[in-house]
Amino acid sequence: MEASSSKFVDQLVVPGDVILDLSNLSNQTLKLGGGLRQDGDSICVMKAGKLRFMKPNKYWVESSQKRYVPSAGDNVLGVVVDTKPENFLVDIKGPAIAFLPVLSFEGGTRRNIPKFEVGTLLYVRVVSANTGMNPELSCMDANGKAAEYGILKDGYMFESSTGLSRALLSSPPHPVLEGLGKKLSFEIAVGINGRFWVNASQSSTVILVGNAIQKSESLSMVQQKIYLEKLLKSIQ
Amino acid sequence: MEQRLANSFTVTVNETKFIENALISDIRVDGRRPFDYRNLIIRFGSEDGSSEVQLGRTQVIAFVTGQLVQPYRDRPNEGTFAIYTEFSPMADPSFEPGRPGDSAIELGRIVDRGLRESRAVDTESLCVIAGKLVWSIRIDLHIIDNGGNLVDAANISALAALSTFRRPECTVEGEDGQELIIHPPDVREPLPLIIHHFPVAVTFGFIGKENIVVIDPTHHEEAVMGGSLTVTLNTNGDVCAIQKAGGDGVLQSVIMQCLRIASVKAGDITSKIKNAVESYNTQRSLRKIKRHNPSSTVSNVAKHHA
Amino acid sequence: MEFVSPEGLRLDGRRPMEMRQLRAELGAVSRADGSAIFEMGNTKVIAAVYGPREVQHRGQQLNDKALIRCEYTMANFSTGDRMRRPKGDRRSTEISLVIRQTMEACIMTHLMPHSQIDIFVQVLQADGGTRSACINAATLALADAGIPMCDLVTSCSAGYLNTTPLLDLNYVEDSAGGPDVTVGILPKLDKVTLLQMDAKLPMDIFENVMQLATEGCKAVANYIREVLMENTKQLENRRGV
Amino acid sequence: MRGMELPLNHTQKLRLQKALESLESLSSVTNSNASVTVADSIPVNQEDGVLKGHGTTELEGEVVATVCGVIERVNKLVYVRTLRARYKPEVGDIIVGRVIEVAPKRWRLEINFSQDAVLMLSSMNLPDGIQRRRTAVDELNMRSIFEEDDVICAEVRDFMRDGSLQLQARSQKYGKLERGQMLTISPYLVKRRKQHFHHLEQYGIDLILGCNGFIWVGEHVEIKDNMIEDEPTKPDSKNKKSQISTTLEEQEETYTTLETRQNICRIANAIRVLTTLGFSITLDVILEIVDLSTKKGLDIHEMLGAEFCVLVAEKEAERRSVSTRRKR
Repeated sequence: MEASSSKFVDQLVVPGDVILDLSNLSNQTLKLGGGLRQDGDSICVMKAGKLRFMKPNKYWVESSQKRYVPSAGDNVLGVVVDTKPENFLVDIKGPAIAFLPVLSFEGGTRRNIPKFEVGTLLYVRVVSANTGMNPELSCMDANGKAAEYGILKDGYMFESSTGLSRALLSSPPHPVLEGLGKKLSFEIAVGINGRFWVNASQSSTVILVGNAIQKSESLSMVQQKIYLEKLLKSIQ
Repeated sequence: MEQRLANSFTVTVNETKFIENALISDIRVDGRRPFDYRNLIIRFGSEDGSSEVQLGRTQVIAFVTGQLVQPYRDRPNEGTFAIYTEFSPMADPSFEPGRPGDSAIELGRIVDRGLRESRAVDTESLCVIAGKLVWSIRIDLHIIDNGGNLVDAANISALAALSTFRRPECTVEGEDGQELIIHPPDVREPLPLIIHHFPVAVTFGFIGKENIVVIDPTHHEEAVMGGSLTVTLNTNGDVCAIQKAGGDGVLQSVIMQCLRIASVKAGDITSKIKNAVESYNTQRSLRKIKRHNPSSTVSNVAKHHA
Repeated sequence: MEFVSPEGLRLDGRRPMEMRQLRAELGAVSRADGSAIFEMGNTKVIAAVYGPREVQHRGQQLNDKALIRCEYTMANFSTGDRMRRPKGDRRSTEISLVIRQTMEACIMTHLMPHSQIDIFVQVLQADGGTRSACINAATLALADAGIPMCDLVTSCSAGYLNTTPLLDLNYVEDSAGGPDVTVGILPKLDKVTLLQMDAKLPMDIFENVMQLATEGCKAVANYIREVLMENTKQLENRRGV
Repeated sequence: MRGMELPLNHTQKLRLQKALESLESLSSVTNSNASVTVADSIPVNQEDGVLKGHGTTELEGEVVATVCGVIERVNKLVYVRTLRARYKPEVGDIIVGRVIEVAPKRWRLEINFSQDAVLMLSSMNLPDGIQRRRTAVDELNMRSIFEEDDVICAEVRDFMRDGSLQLQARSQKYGKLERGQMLTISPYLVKRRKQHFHHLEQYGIDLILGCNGFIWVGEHVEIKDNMIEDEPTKPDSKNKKSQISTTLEEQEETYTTLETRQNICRIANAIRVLTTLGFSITLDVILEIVDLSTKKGLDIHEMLGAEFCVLVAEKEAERRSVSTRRKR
């Protein structure tokens, strides 16, 4: 039997659903992602969302939340809430405040520690996220380069959900974002933790883009298209 | 410490700067102009005297109840009137359970001052037996969701609930005039309160170094603003209460400008409340007629009183 | 009741636009970093300021500015009927909040991060205008404590009785149920930071009453400035070289 | 008058008034124009380019005072020197403080500043006087050096990044103060000088005028330059021995004679009188007042009375007028 046999794939699942019965499976290893749990011979769902499957054997539940569960490798938008001698304390909407070591910057030494006031917005990478520990962040990519990480100046940070953030980052690109991008010039940074930052030369553009994206979350694909057309007309 | 940091809400530097800069070009983050009010929705509960107000993302529930009590000794023929506020911790992570915080008390005082000290509700008509029994009206304001500008929402909610509240009719009988009969609502139609005028609160925020004025600030704007001004006024052009509790200073001319803008907004809001109340009342009387249809005699009474 | 006689005199013999006698004294509490007694007629208020000092509850510490706290109390003997008041009732909580926010507007809190400033005000005698007197006393106490402020805050109230705007209401006038406007200004900037009003008043009359109260504030400001100046000179003269 | 709760009789009142008036006339010329209160504008020549120092801010193009005090100008710098205020530390100040907390690797001290000052274990000399890394054992023994409520003397080292204050005590003259009393006065009465430690030989007393307004008056302690520092080869055994053996001697040593105690009180009271009058505290003035009290044959407790207070005021007026005449 093939691993993708679960009839729930790409369907909505709720906690308690049994998606696979291991006893029916031939000897095969499964990789379970977030929201799934093995209970004896069955694989159970722990949170509501869409069940996703990736060949050959990965299963996970994708859901949209306001809060973010940190996981290593994610790119997030964080807000500095305090400065300690060793770490910046950064809010990433997770269950615990994340630590950004003061030396985790490209070429960071004791001598050139950046000065961040409270409320500074940062684009950072989650380096480690273990239970029972505060997640650790970094402003460098894996090669120790600054890449795109660091301070985001000006612009405005909008709150969204993790689902919307994922949609914005997905390919093919989010239709609203793509449509707006063709008409207007603006910068956008999306954190997978349900935050996105927009900057443009005009405040009105920022507001328009931000609100359009926020609004698009509750619309279906067709509605999004209609909404986008209307919006683009109103700009002209 | 960390606990507090996690619960409190930090406004980013970007947001602070952006809100200020956008205001210079006359636009706000939610797309409003500085003097646009957010969308106001007034709903009523199934019972008389309860209302639910939604102002943008702010939600407030008001519930009015009446009770017969002994009057205060210095005011023997006036009913009493009290406002209680409840800031549910569910509305905002910064609201703590237990004792009401400073902002809860301030909100209660502003609404109280606007409604009570301007004598919006006729308390003398609430007297049943002078010196012995009066109606005590209590308004409970529950903040359900904090999206900014709680004062205005609470005030509107209180007004809406007061205008739909009805108390059972009481008559005094007996030889000595001391015997009290409370008529059940299905015998005699309960009486609404006498409301002289509608004191509507309108709040302004002052943002940035130049103290740019915005009406009806959102939660984000509240976190950024240097001061606020709440003006309570009615459609007759009377100022009923003002609260500007410290914060950034503004010129007197700005205050007067705010008053004039507020009086226009108060007119809009009053008519919105009145329309909502009216449609509630029509629905209510329709419901009454339906309910009492089987027995024709009672329905006559109800019609007579309605 | 007649609050203004046909001759244009008020119950206590003042003219409508006349303020009561002001008296201020610095350094009333020896242990405090700054303190003052402020009197407006028979209203008497004492204020003491402690700080900037180490924050008492670590959790409240602010990283970018000083924490300001304020406690307003009314002595049991301050009013005619002597009674025990419950501590922290709604009125005094609100006044504490108002005083705190008003003083916060002028204290340069960003210069003293991680610290705390406590302002205690107590009404010793209440004869109307206690809120104003408290703010004036707090300003003096803060200045005495050498806490940097961008401006003084001074306050005064005004009312409207018998179709006459009256400055600086006393208790009898205050409890007549007429409108009562309390204004607090930053005199140098000529800006209003505190404005409270209750009861009903048409808008154009309100403007006049507010104007009157503002004038009162300015008079208070002049007096407070004189007191501070004299005190500063005296301290410097005595100190010597 | 501030802090004057003395029962003065009529003549005393007049005498005091006269003395204070003469003081005023002596200094009024220079400082009457320089005094400012909160929100007073400070006249400056904008073209020269002004540096705005403490106690000033800019408002609508004007330089404005934010505190009450006296305008001081140093070249382009304009600042307001506050009078009554909490202590404003400067690097190198000598201060007296009280330990309020023993924390990991550090002591927290109350020094009349807007925050508690920090004295790191690493920035003070260990009792054995050796320069070495601080070990965990040292950390555990911190209470044997200073505990809560000890009065100590130290020097301001620098400000840390978050604005808190670091102290150091890297010399034998700093450290715990014992057998004496600490007075708290307003810091503006203590002037920064070269010398803040004074040994009053005739009284056998140490006087430390802390810049933060904490003043120590105590029995004189001979500063023993630790011998071990010179012979770092055999430190431990000797040190331990000496510690044990000193306990008995120490008991004898710690006995303060009645005379010394009286001297401590007399000097402390002299300082008290001066502070009630708001006169600045210097060694000369203190000694003069002490002399005055002994000359008049006053008991220590009488020094706080009304009569002596008036005398001190008169004496000070006389002294200042003499010194100004001399200058002219």
